[in-house]
Amino acid sequence: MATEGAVHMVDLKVNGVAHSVAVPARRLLVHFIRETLGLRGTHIGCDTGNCGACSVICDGQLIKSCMMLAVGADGCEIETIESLGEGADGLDPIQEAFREHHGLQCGYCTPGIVLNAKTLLAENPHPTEAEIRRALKGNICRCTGYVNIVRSIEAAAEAQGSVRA
Amino acid sequence: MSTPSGETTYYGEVEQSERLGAWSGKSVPRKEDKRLLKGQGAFVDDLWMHRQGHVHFVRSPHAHARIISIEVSRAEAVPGVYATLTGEEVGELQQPFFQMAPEPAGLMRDYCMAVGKARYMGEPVAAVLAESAELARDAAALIEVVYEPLEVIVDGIATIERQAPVLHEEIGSNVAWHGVYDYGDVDWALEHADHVVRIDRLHFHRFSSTPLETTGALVNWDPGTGVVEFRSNNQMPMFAAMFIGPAIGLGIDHMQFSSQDIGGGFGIKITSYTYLTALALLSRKAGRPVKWSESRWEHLAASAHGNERTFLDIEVPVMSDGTILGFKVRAFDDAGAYLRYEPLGAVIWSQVVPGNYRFKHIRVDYTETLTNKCPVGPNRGYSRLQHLWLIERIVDIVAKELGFDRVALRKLNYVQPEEFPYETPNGCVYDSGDYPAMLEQALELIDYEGARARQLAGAGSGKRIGIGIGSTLDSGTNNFGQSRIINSALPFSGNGEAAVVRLDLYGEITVTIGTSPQGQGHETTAAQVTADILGCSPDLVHVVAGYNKAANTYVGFSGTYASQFAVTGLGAVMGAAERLRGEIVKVGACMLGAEESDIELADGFVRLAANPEAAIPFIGIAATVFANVAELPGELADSVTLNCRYVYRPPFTVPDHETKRGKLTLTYASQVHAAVVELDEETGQVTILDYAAVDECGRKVNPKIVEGQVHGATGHGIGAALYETFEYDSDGQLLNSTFGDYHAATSLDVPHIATGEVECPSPFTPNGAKGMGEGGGAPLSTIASAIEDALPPGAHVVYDSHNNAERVYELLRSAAAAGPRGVEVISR
Amino acid sequence: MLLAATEYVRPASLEEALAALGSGAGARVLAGGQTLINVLKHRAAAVELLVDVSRLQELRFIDVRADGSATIGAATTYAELERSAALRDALPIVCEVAAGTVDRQVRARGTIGGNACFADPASNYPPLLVALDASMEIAGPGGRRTVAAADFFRGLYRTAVEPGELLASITLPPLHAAGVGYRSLQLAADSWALARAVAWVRSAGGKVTAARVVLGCVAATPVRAAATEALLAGGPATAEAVATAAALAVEGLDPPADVHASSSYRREMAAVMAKRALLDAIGGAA
Amino acid sequence: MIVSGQASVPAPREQLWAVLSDPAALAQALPRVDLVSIEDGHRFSAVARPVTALGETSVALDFEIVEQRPGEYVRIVASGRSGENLLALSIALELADDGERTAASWRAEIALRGVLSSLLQRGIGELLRDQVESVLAAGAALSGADRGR
Repeated sequence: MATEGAVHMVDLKVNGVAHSVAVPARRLLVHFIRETLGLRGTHIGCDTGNCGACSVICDGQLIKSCMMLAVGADGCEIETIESLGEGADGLDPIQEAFREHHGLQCGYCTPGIVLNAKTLLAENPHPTEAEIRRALKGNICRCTGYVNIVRSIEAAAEAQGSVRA
Repeated sequence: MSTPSGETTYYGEVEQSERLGAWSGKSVPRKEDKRLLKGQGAFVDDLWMHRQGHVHFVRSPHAHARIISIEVSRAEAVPGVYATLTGEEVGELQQPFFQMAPEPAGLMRDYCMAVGKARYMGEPVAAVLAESAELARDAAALIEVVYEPLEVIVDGIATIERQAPVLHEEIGSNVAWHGVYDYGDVDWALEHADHVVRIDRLHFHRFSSTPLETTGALVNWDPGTGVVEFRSNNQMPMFAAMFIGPAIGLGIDHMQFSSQDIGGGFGIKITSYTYLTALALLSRKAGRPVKWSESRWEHLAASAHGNERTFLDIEVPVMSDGTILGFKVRAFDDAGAYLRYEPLGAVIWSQVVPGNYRFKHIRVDYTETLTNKCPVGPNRGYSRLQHLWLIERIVDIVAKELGFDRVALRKLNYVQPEEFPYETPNGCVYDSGDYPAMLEQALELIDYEGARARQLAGAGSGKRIGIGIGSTLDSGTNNFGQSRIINSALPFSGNGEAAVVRLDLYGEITVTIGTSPQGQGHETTAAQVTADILGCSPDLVHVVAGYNKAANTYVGFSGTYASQFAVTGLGAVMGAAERLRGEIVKVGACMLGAEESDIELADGFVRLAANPEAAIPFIGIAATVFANVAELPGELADSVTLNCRYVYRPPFTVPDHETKRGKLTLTYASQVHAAVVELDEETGQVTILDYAAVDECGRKVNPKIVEGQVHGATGHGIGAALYETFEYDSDGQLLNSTFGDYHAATSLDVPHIATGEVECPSPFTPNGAKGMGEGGGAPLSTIASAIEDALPPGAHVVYDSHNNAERVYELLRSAAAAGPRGVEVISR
Repeated sequence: MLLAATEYVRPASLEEALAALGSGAGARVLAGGQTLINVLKHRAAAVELLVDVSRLQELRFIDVRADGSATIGAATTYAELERSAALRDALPIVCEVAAGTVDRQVRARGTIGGNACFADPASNYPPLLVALDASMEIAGPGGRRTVAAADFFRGLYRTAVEPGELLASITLPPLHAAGVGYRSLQLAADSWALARAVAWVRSAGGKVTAARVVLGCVAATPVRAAATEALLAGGPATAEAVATAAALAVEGLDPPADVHASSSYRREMAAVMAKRALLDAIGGAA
Repeated sequence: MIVSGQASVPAPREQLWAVLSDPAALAQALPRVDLVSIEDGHRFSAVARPVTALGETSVALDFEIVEQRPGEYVRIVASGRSGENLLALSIALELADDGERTAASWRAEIALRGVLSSLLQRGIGELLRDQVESVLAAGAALSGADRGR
């Protein structure tokens, strides 16, 4: 019962950095990211895949890293919140919009929500409020009532648009 | 009739700082945000210590059972398991936690794990410490616990009947507290009223604001120094210390508490001291740091729930012009299995006895009871939202039964703007407000007239439109003396908070506070007021993140809870900043060879008001005092430290135990909400079409942060009103122990919230601000009000604070059934 | 939450996958994992060997034929279904149901085959597959066999897929002129379904020529509302007729109760959903 | 939770009853039983491993036949443990002749305690029904075997 089971070599890229690590089959991707790689921006808020605090981008798609085994991510490209913004201090435009519009309070759900917004705007550069709310459904926030999160994403979309124009 | 108290009706206005303005009142972006947005926040699960072990708790699957035996040998034999801890050991190692209840409930023997008996499903009965969290859980499955199941009681009222199983033999019954709050003369009012409206039963349900970060801690009992370090997300560390210290024989000086970022608290993280105690014992036993992160099911089943309260036999005297004289009610508050912050809830509600109304005659026969359910703890709007929900239900039901317009009835009975400061029947003083103006705004924001038109137009469409109104009071800055009302022997009164503002060697301005924020932006607002007072930009002010006892900046009440930071926290920061300013001016005047009255502080310089060219940067002042002090005259050097501590203390006196009267809170922020909902006649599903929240919290330090608090509290209330509830079956099993069945409101469930504001500065606070953030109660009454408005004639009153589709469906059907409606009117 | 120890293999082909599944009683298919991983986290069931088929191209395809029929690989994700233009033309309802499943993170990983194979009464696809008369192709050591969706769902969390087998693909017949309605009463938007009904209706000249009505959430498996179908067939395609027929759909049903809905409420709501689904279907029928 | 059902079992009543009231035989009839220890004529322990699409759920069970009327009635109580969850079951089976077959009607009270009581609240009744039906089927097979002797 207390055995870890055989370990598997996992080769994957996280935020552009290649890793080749041996992990037990039972290890969830979120624990691999947080504990094995020490990237603490990906959070855990529930144990049923409802809250989305552990959301990361896997091969371009937003997923919940608590609903995937680390071994299952072998060969994948993962992006976590640590990949956004230049260096240790820089904020990317989406992060700027959240700061500007008070789109976060305790900040626990924030990394997942920012990555959600990033993938949403990549797929749909000019989402309506309804589209933003549908996209956010898998990310629970207990602080903001979502109002300023929606506002921040709308602002980020506008900013993006003006850059394009 | 109410006898006016002999005391002065209020504290008298306090002197308010004239320096605030350049930065206070502006929505400056938050200092906290960069690190949080980049995933650089330091939450408790991000912490790590050398040699740490991971903890897994074995929990009782039974709601009520005697523990016959616990066999840990198989678990301890697993390689990588460091130690185990059982309730039996805890019974030896821990003194029962201090109880705030008077006897007999005060005799309760509460421990950090079940000792002898488990009293709610999920109560910890044993713990395993192992090299990995996975291994700890694996080993926990090898622990054999033999239980003898006992009869379970989950009904908060039936539990006090003679035949009910007693949870705590030492108490002898399941009554946690009982008392009668009797103000004015309700019997006289009921006799002389033109109408008496009687409501059989109203029920306020169990729920929790469920912070997204669960409880956790990294605890290390240092064998060398005997100091126990608690790095946790507890949100009221000094309160926790008062419980932990005596329980395990530690002086406050041997407990070090700290936290940086906390992923939401809402009160639920106040009572985590029981877990911190267990972790300390485990750390001492294993001689290692121990780390614990609660799983979501553990959090839902066994952290803390909000208070569930049932109101019986409500009688409301009403005059023919609509004046409501007050009410009479029997309240039963279900505290769950243990009293971990209770029975404070049995008095906290009385901060807002008449709600926003001029009710003069009120009698509340209040009983707090014990059941085989998760212990309750403070939850956003703690103990007041239940009572305020009752009051708003009363106003709506009176309007409907006696045919008054709900808006007009509220305006008639609201405390009027010119009546502030307003003394309530129990001697509390509402500092300021303008409820009619707030109601006007709220109705405008939902287009009240348009909604009424839609309501008529919608008839026969299968969709019924309803308009709801709810008002709430967010009483802030507690007078802990109110605890004497439930137990005259308690040694608590007043309130306060500490802050240190320092000018450091290279001119840095550093602020430390005794608070433990969970998203409220304290670093930002503290920097704003400090910048105003010291004449510099908030960017130059470094506010130390989180709580750290070692910073020596705390008082017994330190923490972040109960809507008080804007008053107590910022009051302390302002006081400390003023002291520092005084020292800077003194030193600057000396160095510039001028009078202190000639000095001004601006842009980080000390300069002559008359000649801004003659200026010394803060670094010049600091460097002189710290490293070049011989330059200063001795008496000046002896009188400055540039390290200024200040404790803000609100002007409270001790309330009276006998009459249950006194000033229980300093400020009264308020909210008026309005909503338009649509009911599906065939399914009972409720859809919110429009929602508005109008907030009044005195002078705002950072309007955006205030608006964020309004949004968040509203989101919690909407979630609780329609989706979030804790339900137990008769076996005491929690049926919502995952986020699958406890449906935390999502972005699709919380509608856009239109906000409005009215500003009525508090005359009682140094910055005119009021504590705020707990308007979470308003949506519960607003949505109940809207549902009732949408129901067909003859329907049963909306009797519960939680209305899921099935309950609304039953209410819709009750109209046709023409059965009892839960209400009657006696008119003379 | 933390999983119990388990083993994992990611086969390179369907053949290898079947070999792995045949290797022992404790082997289970892992596709998107959006249900299975939760089960493992709560240690509600144990799996000795997880056979990860999520990347098998043989199980990941959407093949829409000229006649409007389609075959969908079992490991096709909701996101892929949602985005398939060809499928949207031929069988729009399949895309719409995918688009309304839980949330985008789950849709990125969760698969239609996994949804069918877990056979949870609240799952989105089972009643739809029965209503559309889908055929389920099961691959096993002995080759492939096809089972009608109506016979596929055997009980709570039980399907026709035997140990050692896996669901390979799902084939949906052409809609032709049929209209389909899909209605769910949910705890909250895109959340737990409390009652669900799917209606497939073919009509001509204001008359219903054929109808299939299937209920979800009211029993261990999708329930075919035979009485409703019989009453509708050949009758007028009117709201009145639908209301009368829908009421029959729940006769004799004793749905499970939970904290969100009592048995009787579920039952009544199933009838309401049936009525609404039928009206949608008739409205949508060409 | 109370669950009940009827089944027409292809076995003579006496023989089916013999299986249901004999720990050794009953244990054999349980789905995927691992390990059995017979205490006495009334009590036995087993680890059942019912399999669903979710995987294999291992439940350690202690059974006791608490009540019986030869040929027609038997009541069995069981308490089980699966991981951190507990199970309490009491089932009464009533048998009546149905030509060559036996009409079995049963009524069970089942309580699940622990986190699964929430997760399985919609399913536990159905899961029990499945198990009872497979026990009756296996029981029929066994009594068929008896007949063969």
